[in-house]
Parts: sequence; structure tokens; C-alpha cells
Amino acid sequence: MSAVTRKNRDGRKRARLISGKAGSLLRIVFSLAITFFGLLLVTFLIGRVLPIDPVLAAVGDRAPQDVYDRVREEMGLNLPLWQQFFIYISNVVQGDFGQSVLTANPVIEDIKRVFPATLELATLATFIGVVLGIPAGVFAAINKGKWPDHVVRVIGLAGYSMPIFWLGLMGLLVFYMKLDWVAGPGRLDAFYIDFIEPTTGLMLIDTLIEGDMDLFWNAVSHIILPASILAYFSLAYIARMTRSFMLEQLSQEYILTARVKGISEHRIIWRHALGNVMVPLVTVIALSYANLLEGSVLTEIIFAWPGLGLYITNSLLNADMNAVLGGTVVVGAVFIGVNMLSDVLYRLLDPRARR
Amino acid sequence: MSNDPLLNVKNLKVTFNTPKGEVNAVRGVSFSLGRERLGIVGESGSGKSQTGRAILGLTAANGRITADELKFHDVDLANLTPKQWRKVRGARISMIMQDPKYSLNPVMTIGDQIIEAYREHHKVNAREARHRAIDMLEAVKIRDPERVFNSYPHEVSGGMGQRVMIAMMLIPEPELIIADEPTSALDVTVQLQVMAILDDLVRDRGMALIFISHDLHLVSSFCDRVLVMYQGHVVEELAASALHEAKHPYTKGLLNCLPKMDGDQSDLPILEREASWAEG
Amino acid sequence: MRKLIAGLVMGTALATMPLAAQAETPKNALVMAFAIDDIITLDPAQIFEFSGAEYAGNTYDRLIGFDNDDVSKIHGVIAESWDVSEDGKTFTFKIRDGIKFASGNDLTAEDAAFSLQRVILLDQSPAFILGQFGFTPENVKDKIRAVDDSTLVMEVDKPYAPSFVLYCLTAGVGAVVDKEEVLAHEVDGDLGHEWLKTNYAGSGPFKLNKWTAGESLSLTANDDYWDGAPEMKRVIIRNVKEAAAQQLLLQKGDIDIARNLEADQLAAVKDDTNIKLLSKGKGALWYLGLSQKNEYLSNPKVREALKYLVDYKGISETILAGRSQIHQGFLPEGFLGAYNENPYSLDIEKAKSLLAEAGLADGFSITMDTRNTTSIMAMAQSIQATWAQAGINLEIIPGDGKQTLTKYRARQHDIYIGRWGPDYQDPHTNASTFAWNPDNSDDATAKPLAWRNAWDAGDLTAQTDAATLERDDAKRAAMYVDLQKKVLADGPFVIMFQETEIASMRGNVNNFVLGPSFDNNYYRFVTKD
Amino acid sequence: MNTQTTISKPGLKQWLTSDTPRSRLQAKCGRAWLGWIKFTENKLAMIGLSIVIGLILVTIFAPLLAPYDPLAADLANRIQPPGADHWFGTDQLGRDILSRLIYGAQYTLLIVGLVAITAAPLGLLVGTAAGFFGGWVDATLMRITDIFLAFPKLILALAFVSALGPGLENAILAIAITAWPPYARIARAETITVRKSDFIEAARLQGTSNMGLIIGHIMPMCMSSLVVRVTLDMAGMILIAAGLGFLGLGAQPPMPEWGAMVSDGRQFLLEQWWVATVPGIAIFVVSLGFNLLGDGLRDVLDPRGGD
Repeated sequence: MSAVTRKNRDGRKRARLISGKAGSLLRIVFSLAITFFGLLLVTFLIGRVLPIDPVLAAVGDRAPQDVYDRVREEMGLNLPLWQQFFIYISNVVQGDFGQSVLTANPVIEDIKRVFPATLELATLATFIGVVLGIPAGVFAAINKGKWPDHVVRVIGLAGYSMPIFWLGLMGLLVFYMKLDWVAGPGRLDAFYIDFIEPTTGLMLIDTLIEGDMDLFWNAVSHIILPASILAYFSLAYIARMTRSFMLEQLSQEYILTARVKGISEHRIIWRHALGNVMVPLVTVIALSYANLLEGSVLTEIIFAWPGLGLYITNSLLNADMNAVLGGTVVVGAVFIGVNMLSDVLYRLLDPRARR
Repeated sequence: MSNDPLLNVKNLKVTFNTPKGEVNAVRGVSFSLGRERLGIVGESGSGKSQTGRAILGLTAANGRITADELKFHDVDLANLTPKQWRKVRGARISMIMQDPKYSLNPVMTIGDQIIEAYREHHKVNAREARHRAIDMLEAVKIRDPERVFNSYPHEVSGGMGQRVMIAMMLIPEPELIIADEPTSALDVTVQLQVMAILDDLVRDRGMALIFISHDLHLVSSFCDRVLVMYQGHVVEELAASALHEAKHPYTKGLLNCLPKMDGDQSDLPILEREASWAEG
Repeated sequence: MRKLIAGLVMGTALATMPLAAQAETPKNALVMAFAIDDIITLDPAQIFEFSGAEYAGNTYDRLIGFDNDDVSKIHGVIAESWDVSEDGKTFTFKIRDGIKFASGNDLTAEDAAFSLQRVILLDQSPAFILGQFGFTPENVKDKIRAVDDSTLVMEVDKPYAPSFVLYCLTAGVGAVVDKEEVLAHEVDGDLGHEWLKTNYAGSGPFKLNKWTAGESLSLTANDDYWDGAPEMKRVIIRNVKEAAAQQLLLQKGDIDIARNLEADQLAAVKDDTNIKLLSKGKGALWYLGLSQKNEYLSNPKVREALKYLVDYKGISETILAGRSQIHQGFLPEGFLGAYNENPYSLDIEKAKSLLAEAGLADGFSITMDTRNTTSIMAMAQSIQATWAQAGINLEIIPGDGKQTLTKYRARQHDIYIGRWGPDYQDPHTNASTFAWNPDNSDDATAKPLAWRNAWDAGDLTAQTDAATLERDDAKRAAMYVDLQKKVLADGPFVIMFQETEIASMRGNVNNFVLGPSFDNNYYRFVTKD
Repeated sequence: MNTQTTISKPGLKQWLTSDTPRSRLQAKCGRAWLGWIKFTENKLAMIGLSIVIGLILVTIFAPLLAPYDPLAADLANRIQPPGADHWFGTDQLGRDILSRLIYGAQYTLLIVGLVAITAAPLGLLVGTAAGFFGGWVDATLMRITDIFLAFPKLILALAFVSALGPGLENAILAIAITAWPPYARIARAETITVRKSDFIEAARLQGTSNMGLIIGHIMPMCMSSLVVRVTLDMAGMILIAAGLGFLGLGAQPPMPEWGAMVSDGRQFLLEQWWVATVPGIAIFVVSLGFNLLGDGLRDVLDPRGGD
């Protein structure tokens, strides 16, 4: 079996693992249900073995014992584990993810608020990563072994090796503090915070809907640094994968065929080779996008970015398990959703995968 | 056999740098080619394919080509810029590759790939190009050219794929076609059909052909002249009609390798090799 | 290709450049960075967190208050005046006229009575502050009642020291809510609790504009405030956890006040001429809790030795630089009866001889549960280093706040390094946790700090109770001094520092007020140049 | 290389590069030799290798290299700038940063080492079993793998660290728990491609048990891509450990773990930048080293590339 077909097969298999064998819808739904059930069960169990008392988040350290006991009972924590889980699952099936102790809001409401923040950041970061990463990877591949290759490689590997929290702080120090190019932590200047009513929750879009260009540019100036820093990591990954896929494609016979036809090198690389590179690359981009969508906790902490990662982490450290479980469902859904999307794109890009 | 020399090759050498050291794939091959059909025969590793690729300047990056002379008409193939090469490749010299499974771009439709080959060298509009491509698919005896035109390579059989390959390589009407094992990836039953199609087209359009193969008999039945290569050298050159006159023991060995249906040999002969043959 | 990349890089850079233009915050708005993610509710009957208390302090009025600079001076707020009956069991408050809630409703004694009753009826975490005077859900409607629109009567069960009762009413649970508004949002008899968790029904100088948990809190001025409208029309508090990030925002002028700078950021902004610092001693104490379940720590000699083994001066001057003062009594300075002598200092030889007397000349190994924040971790490591000099091998077990706390509350620690803030301004709040432990068994119903450290406080429990009934302030103070000395000598606590809160602000911000507790940090007087 | 010349002057290279090896050993050595040659040609990979070797040497000789006791606090001399006494300055407790860095190397090595030897075999076992047996075994194991894969890594690690209690060992375990699913995927994919091979059939016909087949024949086939992947992941493991340290849930103080050191230093990054920057750079250099090494190894062992 040739390398190329083997890789494609692997990629497809990967996509299929999530979406279930191309078969009955029922089967897909069933396997999704199992995955979600597993996710919830594992999260639930983690929550219950955490040596953190969930009641503390609700009543604080200094509540008298009787208040503590009553709240504990209200939270259902005195029931046997299986019963707690059963109650939780049956609520979830009815679309009720419960209330967060920390925010006093329904978990669904919280997620509607924090997920768009992460979505916006992840999407912009992935966009930058793709726009810069693919050309960089191609550029490296066609100059294999020469200095541009080394430069791209080292820059890429550096991206893999950089502690992100450190890079984030340095970024703030240089671009915000010293150079004054971008705005600081947060999604908007603090003063603007309640000028905007969330419609989509995506600040860049909401500000445009309001038609307030000052606010829009303010949002841009806030998102650009964290997005660029996250983009660096996805850029590193995408460039590196592009390079290696590209090298592999460039050694394929059809490239030779194209050369024999007298086609320009430009077209060979960008049309022929890249057309094939995109097939496995879609999975790579999807994976990196999914990772970002899960919320980059450290970046969110440093940039005071109220996203999903921060929300789950915070809830976890307070044993606010409804919030953690809800967040985990979102993460799982995102993971599965992005994989399905990449499966669809895969089929669009690779005629061999179409039926 | 026409005598005006289309291609002149003198002392062609192809050397590769590998972790094991230098490997000499082609070690001084010389021949000249008119508007004829030349066969190059040898085992794998004999340098026959590298000879073909060297003519198109498509030796891999770690390889080096040297030659006393490497001329196509009056074009010095040894010293072409990438831009000049693109005027030669496809338009004047083309090559048919071994396995359509790998040599066709899997994510482009067959039609697009053929049109691309044509339009690279002919300034025509899209409709005209499409028209030509369909004609060409018909010319390689594809029954439903419209469907094949819109198909992807994986959707057609190996034999069909190779016909597509032929159509694609012949459509810009090159003067010289190099066919590198064009049928060895195909089922035996379709091998001859494909060869016949290629042969007809080459004949009709007055193209020259270099047919590279390991199969001496096949080569001899489609070619005028045969070069036998062994370890980068041409060990013997003979007219296709005079195979039986082969003198070199290697050539004889190749001939005997094929079991004859009417033969009375009880054992298959083993191909003999001697180090001295490689000295050239 | 190269052009393309260069173009994109340039494009990105150019696109961001003009964004830099940075306006100062508006003159009539106060923008603050503050770690407010501890807020879990906005209902004053439930609020028991630092930032929540600050919110309530600025948005709700209480019956009475005290002077930030001299807490012994209690003054009326909503109550114009009050009387205490002869037997000390009936408090009568005269409610000020003409106060309106943000809703426009008039504030009457009925609202005040309802608010106090509500605290007892909802029985949330801080309810005990009132509950300790004998109020129960069953009797509270009789014991606290409005006689008429301007008279509130409150009957307590014992002749407590009046200062004790009054100080408790200055706490957050004393906030007066708009009865009509709250009951309009009542669901299933919850007295509007679910609604008030995220909404507002008060009469304070500021009203709630919007609270986004974990993100921001914004307030708008109450222009009709009876005691003068605030100059700041908006107050925006952005939740920023990282001290370094707060420093950046402050130095850039994106915010007016940074609330959580730590020692090193403070040292850095000190030299910035655009920034000034405001500090105020708070009630919170830093201490080590020594579990008496541990065989070494239950030895009084060891406890004493450990009190000699903290580099009080070094930690205070470097790690906590400016944010604390050395304080070893369990009542913070400023409280009635606070004992401000600090008998212990780092003395390794003394500690060694005490350990030798305890038969532990070779030292021992022990663990300490430690919150993983910068200052606590640094303190713990300093302690680790000094203890090592006396042969004690201290293993630090880091954990997140709730995690270490869970272990501490379950009495599973050896040593816990913690911070304790008083719940209200009366000395009983700390005495009842450091020196009071009626039942030292594992399943006790009252679980003060003494219980958490499995310390049988003996006679001190009774003395603490007695102090609440002493109606002479001077005598009462003396009783607390005595209690503190006893805890200091024998107790399972190495009390080290009293916290100082520092607000770092831009030079043009004036009259920001820090009080002894977060309830008394006021925004209403702020002006900007 | 001088050992080789002394062993057999004339023939070692020929022996290694022979086209017709006479024994399995010779063939293996020959392949290894070619790989090594290819590897040494890759300058970046050699840099990576030197960094990793450097890390190992620093770990071994830490007591000789470190100028100070890495744990000795000296509050009077806290956050000193780099200078003659303290090349990289001192931290918030006045400890010598260089010495802490040198002693910290062993924790970094320990983290990557232990994660690699826990996560890789676990992934290998799950993946080969799933791929080999197929059917419901495959479905079950892969579903479990998916579930773990669908968790955000750092959060999963965080949850496990919280559940297990803090400390280096638990951090390592938590990272291992998050690290194995991709290995299972790789091993499964490899297993599926080889399980129908003739040589597996041949071994089966000779009566080799399933367990024997998996351990003796299939696992070795998965090794090279797994080794490459693990090496490349080591950088990520260092970063996750550092992330846990940054969140205060990694190594226990006063252990000079680099991530915790960055976290300690981040409070004064703006003025006393070296406190966080020096260990930050150390993390960066070492993970870069592992990345370069892994990249080079992949070129040699797994020329197909890919992720």
C-alpha cells in the first residue's frame, strides 16, 4: 500500500471513529450517546472523588453547621452516587443542566456567555494560523533543506516549545505596555463593558451590529494579541504538518506527471500538490481548532478572557460540578462537531471519500 | 526509418548521492534517435527509467546529470532554464508513466487534467479545450468520453486510466513520447489493447517513441530498435527484427527467461550475471 | 511567496497600530480591576464574601454604621437614633424620614423589620450573626417588628453587651431591602431570594447596573441618594485575577484603581509618579493552625517552639511588604479589647531548647496544607526554611483554596496556613472561633477554628460566652485581652500578621475610602481631577 | 567513532553498509547505521540531541555544577538581578536561580521519562488490542479512547491532580492519563495495517498465541512511529507540567520544578523579568531540544511523516 493511500485511509478512519461507520443514522446517534454518556460519567465521578467540598462554594467557609447541612441536602449530595447521577442525567435529557453555584445562573446561560468568547478567539486564531501557516509550510517544503526551511522549522518548533503563559505575559509587556500597539487584558476596555448587549456574544460582530466603530476597533485591539499568540501555536502546528504533507505529495508520481506536462512549478505546488495536501490537512486544522475551542485556560487567565476554559477550570476548582459537567458536554460536542465537520470537508476535498 | 536525428545522447551519466555513498544509475549511455520507435530494455535498476527521466530533466533532486551531448533537435537539454524546460516538456517531449493509480492527480477530474495539459501549450478557450479533450478521449478508444471526462481517476479502471494518461500526454502533440513501463501495472488482458492504442496514435501522428520496459518480447513487437541496458550501461543494441541475433549473453538470458509455450525446457533458466558486463 | 507573508505580517501590524490610541477613563466614571470572582450572590441576606460585602456596602444602607477611623463610634444611618432598654434586651430604632429606594418606594421601619426577619427566615450563611441573639424562623416576626412607619423594635434573648448587638447590625445582614420590590419577585415563598441573587432592591448611593459572574460588575449612581449623590456616575469593576495584569492596566491608565497588587507589583508601582497608594489595616489575620490530633503538635512545648520559628519580620517586610503588620493576638488592632503586644519573634536557639525539652531535639517531619497563591506559598516556603534550621522537616502540600479548606474543615491536616477575617466588628466574632469550642468531638455541631484544630479550649469557652454579656466596655475589653493572652500562650494557633489592604490608584483619583472591613470600602466620595 | 575503528579497521563500515547482510544482527546494525548517518546529517536534530544529552548530564552532575544550595532561602537577598554572585539572579526567597535551574533539570527529565514509560505502553496495549481483536473489543476500547480524547487535556490533568492530590508523582500520573489516547490511536492504526499481513498469518500458523502475536510481532511494528510520536510529545508534556506548576498544582515546593519557578516569577515579570524568564527559557530550550530530536528521529524512523 502506498504511503498516500494509507494516510488517507487513516485519516478517514479517524473521522469515522467519531461519526460512526458510514451506516445507519441510528448507529451514529447511539455511538454519540454512548460517548456523551461516558464523558458525563467520567466527569461526574471525577467530581465526586475531588477532595473539594462542593457545599463550600455555595455557603462559604464560615457558615454554621446547620446551614451547611441543609444546603448539602438541597444539593442532593446526601443521596447515593448512582442516584445523584441518575437525577443529573434525567435532567440533562430534558435539557436542564442545572444551576451554577458560582454564578447563580443556569449553566446553559453561562455557557451561552462564555463559549462565544472562546469561539471568537479560537476562530480568529485558527484563521491567522491557517492563512500564515499553510504558506509557511509550503514555502519550507519547496525549499527543503535550505535556509527558509530551517527558519520555518525552527520558528514552528519554537511555537511548540514555548510556555504559552510566559509568551502571553511577554506579549502584553512588549506590545501593550511598551509599544502601545494593542489594548490590554479583557474583551473591551473596562469602561465599555456594559455598552454592548450581547446578541451573538461575539464581540467583533456585536459591535458591528450596534454600528459603533469605536467599540469595534476597541474589540479588535483587545482580541488581536491573545489571538495572535494562540495563532502562533496553531500556525506552528499547521505549518509543520503542511510541510511534511507537502514533501510527501511532492514526491508522488502525479507531480512528476504534471512536470512532464510542462506545467509551471507554481501551479504544480498550489494546485496539484496543495489540492492533495488539503485532504489530510483539514483533519489537522480541525484538530487544532477543536483544541482551541476547548478553551485555552492559561491564555484566558493571562488575558482576563472570560472563556470556556477559564469557566470550566474555575468551576472545577470550586467543585461547582453542574458547571463542569455542562462545560464538558460542550467540549465533547465541539470535539465531535468539529470532527464531523472535518469529515464533511474531507469528503468535499477528496473525491475518493465521496459516495 | 527516418534519418534526421531528433535526439542525440552521448555519454549520459546519472549519479545519485545517497547515505550509502554515490550511486551511478546511468554510466555513459549513448544513442541517437530519429522519428522511430526505440525500445530500452533491462531489469529494474538497470538505469533504463533514469535514462528516460534524464532526457526530460526530471532526475530527482539528489541526482546529477552529465553528458557529452544531450540534444533534442538543436535544443541543448543539458542547459535549460526552468522556463525553457516548460516549453519542451509536454509540448515537444512527453512521458507516459507506469501506473495511472499514482500518476494521475487523485483530486482533479480527468477532464481538468487533460485540459490543463493542452492549454498549457495552446492558447484556446475553455470550450475548445474541452472539445479537444473529449476528442482525445475518443481517440484512445474510450467509449463514454463525457462520463470519463467528469470522472476522478479512482473511478476508472487501470486500463482506462492508462488510456487517459496516453490521451493527456499526446494531446499537446509532442514529437517524442517516452513510455516508461506503460503497461506493467495493468492486467495482462488489457496490456496489449493499451499498447495497440499507443502504437496506433504514435504511428498516425508521426511521433517518435522511446519505450522503456523489462519485457524484451513486448518491446521488440512494438519497436524498431532495442537497447539492452544492464547496470547503467547499454550492453547491446539491435534491430527489433533481429533479436535472435543477440550476441550478448545478458540479452540471450533475457530472451530465454520467458517460458515458451511450445518449448520443451523442463526448468526455467536462471538469468546469468557477470561482473564484467557492468564494465561496459 | 515571501511577499505574501511579508504582506500579511505588515497588514496585521498596520491593522493594530491605530488601535493604540488610548483614552483616559472618563471623568465621571470609576474603573477598577479587582478579583471579584468570589461573588456568588448579590442578596445581602446571603452575601458572605469580601467582594460581595463591598458591593452591598455601596448599594445598600444599614440601620447603623461605625466610623472607619474609630470603630468605637457607632452612628445611625437609616436609623436616626436608638434606645436600649434597662434590661438590655430591647432595642428601639427610630427610622430616618424621606429615604427612598431605587424603585421609588419609601423606606419605612417595615422594610427594615422585613429585611432582618428575612435574614433569619432564609437562614443563609451569615444568618447566625443575627441568629446568635436568639432569633429563630419561628419567633423572629415577633421579636423584630415595626411598631409604626418610623419605629423598629428588636428583642434579644439575653442582656448582651449593647456594643455586641449593635456591631452585628453594622454587618451586611443589617442591609435594608425594599420589601415591596423583593416580594414582587417572590417565587414559592422564597422571599425573593432567587431574584435578588442577581438583582437589586436597595437604597444605597449606587444601584446595580449589571453583574456578569466572573467578569464584571457595574454600578450606576443613585442621584437621589439621601446623603448626597456620588460624583462618579458609573463604577465599573472588571474581574482581573492576575496581579501582574492589574499592574499593567493601572500603569497604562486603562483603569483607575487596582485592588489586588501584591508585594512585588506594589514595589514596582511605588516609583510610578502617576500612581498613589492608599492603605488601611483590615481585620484579616494570617495564622498557622496546628492540629492537636498530631502527636507532635499536641505537645505545648512544640507549639511554643513553633511560635519562635517564624521569621515574622522577614516575611512582613519582604513577602508581604506593606500589606501586613506583625500581630499575634486573635483580635485585630482596632477591635475592642485588641491585644497589640507581639511577644514572639524568630529565635531559633530558644525554639531548639524548647524542642529539646519536648524530647524532640532531632526534630520531626510534618505537613502543611497551603493555598497555591503567590504570597501564601512564599510565606510557607520561608517558614519551611526557618523550621529546617531547628530540625523540623516541613512538607508543603499545595492545593487550590477550596481544596485545602475542605481538608482543613475535615480536620485532616497537620498544619494549615490560613487567613481569617472577622464576620462583624465585635470582638466576639474572633473570640468565638479562636477561643471557643463547646464540643471537641468529631461530630460536633459547632465547628470553630479551635474545633478544626481539635483544640479543647477548656475554660476559655465559658469565658468567651461570659464576655458577650459584660455590658461595661472597659471590663469587656479586659476579658478579651485575657483570652488573647491565654490563646497566645497555649493555643494551637501561630497568629502572625494582620492584613493591610492597599488600593493602588491613578494620581487623579481622590477620596476613595478603605475601611476596616470590605463592607466599609466606599466609592461614594470619589472625585477625579 | 574511534571505538569502531579499533574494533575492526578494514571492514566495519563495509560490514554495516553491506547490501547482503549475513545475519539479522548485521542487517539491523546496518539499518541503524544508515539511520544514524541520516540523522547526523540533520544539523537541527543533532542540536536537539545535544540539548537532551546536556539535560541528562546536568541532571547527573547537578551537585557538582550548582554553585549554591537550591533550597537555601535568604530573604535579605531576594530578587537580586543577575550578577557575579548569582549568574541568573535570585528568586523571591533569595534562592540562587542558576542552582535551582540545575537541580530542576532532574524533575523535567523525570516528568518526561515517567510519562513516556507509563503512557506509551498503556496506549500501545490498548491500541494493539483494539486493532488486533477488532469487533466489540475495538469498539469498546476506542470509545473509551474517544472519551478521553474529547476532554480538554489541561483540564483533565487538572481534575486528576485535584483528585489525586498535588505533587510531582501525581502530576506525572495525571499527564500520563491525558497522554495515552493518541498513542492508542497510532498503535491501532499500525496494527490494522499489519494484522492481515502474511508474516502474522505465518506466525499464527506456527501456533503462536494471540498474546504472543501482539507482543512478539505487532508491538515491534508499532514501535518506531510510537517512539517518534512520544519524543515529539515530550515537549508538550514538559509544557503541561509547567502549566500545572503555573496553576500551582504541580511539583511541591520547594522543589525547583521549572514550571513552578516561572509561576513564582510571573508576579514580578514586568520589573524583575529574569526570575520568570530564565526558567521559561530553560523550558523552551529543553522542549525545543526534544522537538528537534523527535523531528530528526521521525525523518529517520518514520519517513512517511505525518503527525
